[in-house]
Amino acid sequence: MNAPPDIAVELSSNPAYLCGVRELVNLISRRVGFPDGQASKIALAVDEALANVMNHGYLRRTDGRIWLRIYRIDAQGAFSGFRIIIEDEGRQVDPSQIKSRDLADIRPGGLGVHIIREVMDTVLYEKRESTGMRLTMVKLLGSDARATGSCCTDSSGGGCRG
Amino acid sequence: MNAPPDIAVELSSNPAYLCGVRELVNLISRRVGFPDGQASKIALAVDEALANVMNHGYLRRTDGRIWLRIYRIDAQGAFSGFRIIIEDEGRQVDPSQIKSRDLADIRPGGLGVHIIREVMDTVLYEKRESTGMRLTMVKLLGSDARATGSCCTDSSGGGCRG
Amino acid sequence: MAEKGPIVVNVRQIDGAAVVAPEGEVGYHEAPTLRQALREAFDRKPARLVADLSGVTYMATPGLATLVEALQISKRTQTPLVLCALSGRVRAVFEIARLHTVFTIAEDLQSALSPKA
Amino acid sequence: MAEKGPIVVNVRQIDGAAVVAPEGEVGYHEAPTLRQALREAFDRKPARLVADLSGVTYMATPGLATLVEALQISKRTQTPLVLCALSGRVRAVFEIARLHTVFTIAEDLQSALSPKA
Ligand SMILES: Nc1ncnc2c1ncn2[C@@H]1O[C@H](COP(=O)(O)OP(=O)(O)O)[C@@H](O)[C@H]1O
Ligand SMILES: Nc1ncnc2c1ncn2[C@@H]1O[C@H](COP(=O)(O)OP(=O)(O)O)[C@@H](O)[C@H]1O
Repeated sequence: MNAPPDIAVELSSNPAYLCGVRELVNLISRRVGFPDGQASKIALAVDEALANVMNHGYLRRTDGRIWLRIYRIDAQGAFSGFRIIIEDEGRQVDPSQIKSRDLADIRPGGLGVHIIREVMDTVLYEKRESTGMRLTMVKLLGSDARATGSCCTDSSGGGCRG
Repeated sequence: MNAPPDIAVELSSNPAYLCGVRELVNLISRRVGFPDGQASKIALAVDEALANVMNHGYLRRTDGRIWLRIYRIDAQGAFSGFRIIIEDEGRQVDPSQIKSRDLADIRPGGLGVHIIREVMDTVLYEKRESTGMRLTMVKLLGSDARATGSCCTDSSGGGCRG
Repeated sequence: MAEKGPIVVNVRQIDGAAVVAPEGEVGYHEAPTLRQALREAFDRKPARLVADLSGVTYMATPGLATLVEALQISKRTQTPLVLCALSGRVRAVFEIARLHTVFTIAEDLQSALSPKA
Repeated sequence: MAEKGPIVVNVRQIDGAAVVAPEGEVGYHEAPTLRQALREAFDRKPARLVADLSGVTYMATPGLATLVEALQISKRTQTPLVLCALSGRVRAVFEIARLHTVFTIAEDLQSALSPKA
């Protein structure tokens, strides 16, 4: 985890950059070996996560900073997936508050987190020690199930299951 | 110049990432206000500059680090262009060695730097204090002339005109 | 109040149906414009409302949420809502969100306008 | 020795002309494969060599450089070289590099094969 990321993007919390970052994530995911369909899903999930930081973390201020880091996961020398980390310096919320909504309940809102969990194998929201939030997502090659793993612990040790 | 960049990308010197970064630069350039044609040219120039770092700076090693930073230039409150900085920790070369070739002389090689100069308004190669090179490029909105401004000074004060 | 993004939403009337056709990327900034166009279209009490998504290049969740809201208005006002002409990319977003079964989705505008849809 | 990238180069013979058609992105990794295909095509002494670029999605300078080299072989061997079917994006790269005037460029394969080109 202390190795440098394969690729990292630092952006201001300006929605104008979402589309470019989405395409970067999409193309890079393809290049390293994700099938096209999975690559678009990964890009969509990252897009939603970044939009959430802009909207909920920075309350739509455009001068906040966001860090996106992508690490290759290699197993037995072969590419096996991505670990994607998004950090901000915005408002801290209790990770248990970040929940996807029940789909039976048809109403707007809560779709972003739902999509992130559908796409990723692991989704972990944490408060950063200092300020802001950290979202760690793992997407394994070939997996197409929704996130099941552990979820939502914060650095202070509290935890929950989404 | 000490303000954080609007968007920054850190990547390893792996050509697999070129295509994603190119598209990021292309889309972001459009979103901030460059016409489509100029946006593709900016993306092409950045692509060539990154490929040069991989090929000449890191001699095609894929584990080097490259930093790309993009700053908006605003004049009288309106967006007027980009300052784009690329830094590496690779081989240092005398900036005067980085030259575009004479087009009358039809042969392969030297096209990348030529394209960078065609596209950008200012192109400056420098040795970084510590290790590696720094390339600073300015592209102004609406300009479509080739780079004319000062070029190729290194930090030790030497200079040249390409 | 959400600022409105630079999105074009074409609204037409075809045989008593209101056809609302947004163009481009429908994200956080653009969704309010689509939302307003949909609300105004419902207000005119059409026989059905067709959201023609053929011009949508990208749909993020605020766009989805806007369509979910339109579905609620549709149920409340008993005005059938039909989505049509989703690109592969847009359809994928509906599928990931598991919303493709909740909406009536037609292949193209023609079938969206036919009484069977 | 440059490693070869994953690029497909289709080579056909049409009426004595060799048609070399690379597909995809022609960058640093892919250029050597194109270079070899062009050299082999020249070796078979065709009446003309057509580089059909219709399948090229992106051309970076190593691709350009390879074509410049082909132009030199073309001059040396007196084998006409015609490029054809450049997409807007690929054409732009030639124009930025000011190479569009150096090559014979035809609209499509048909006109590239016609004796006038
Ligand atoms: N990065 C974040 N920082 C703070 N709160 C967040 C963040 N991401 C999500 N949330 C919270 O989780 C909720 C659900 O998010 P989401 O599913 O994207 O729906 P929406 O953004 O439409 O409300 C948000 O309303 C917000 O309260
Ligand atoms: N980032 C860099 N670090 C070191 N040398 C460089 C760099 N960029 C360019 N050069 C030098 O400038 C020359 C011209 O570069 P370029 O125009 O891209 O052509 P090519 O890469 O085909 O040689 C290179 O051959 C190299 O010697």
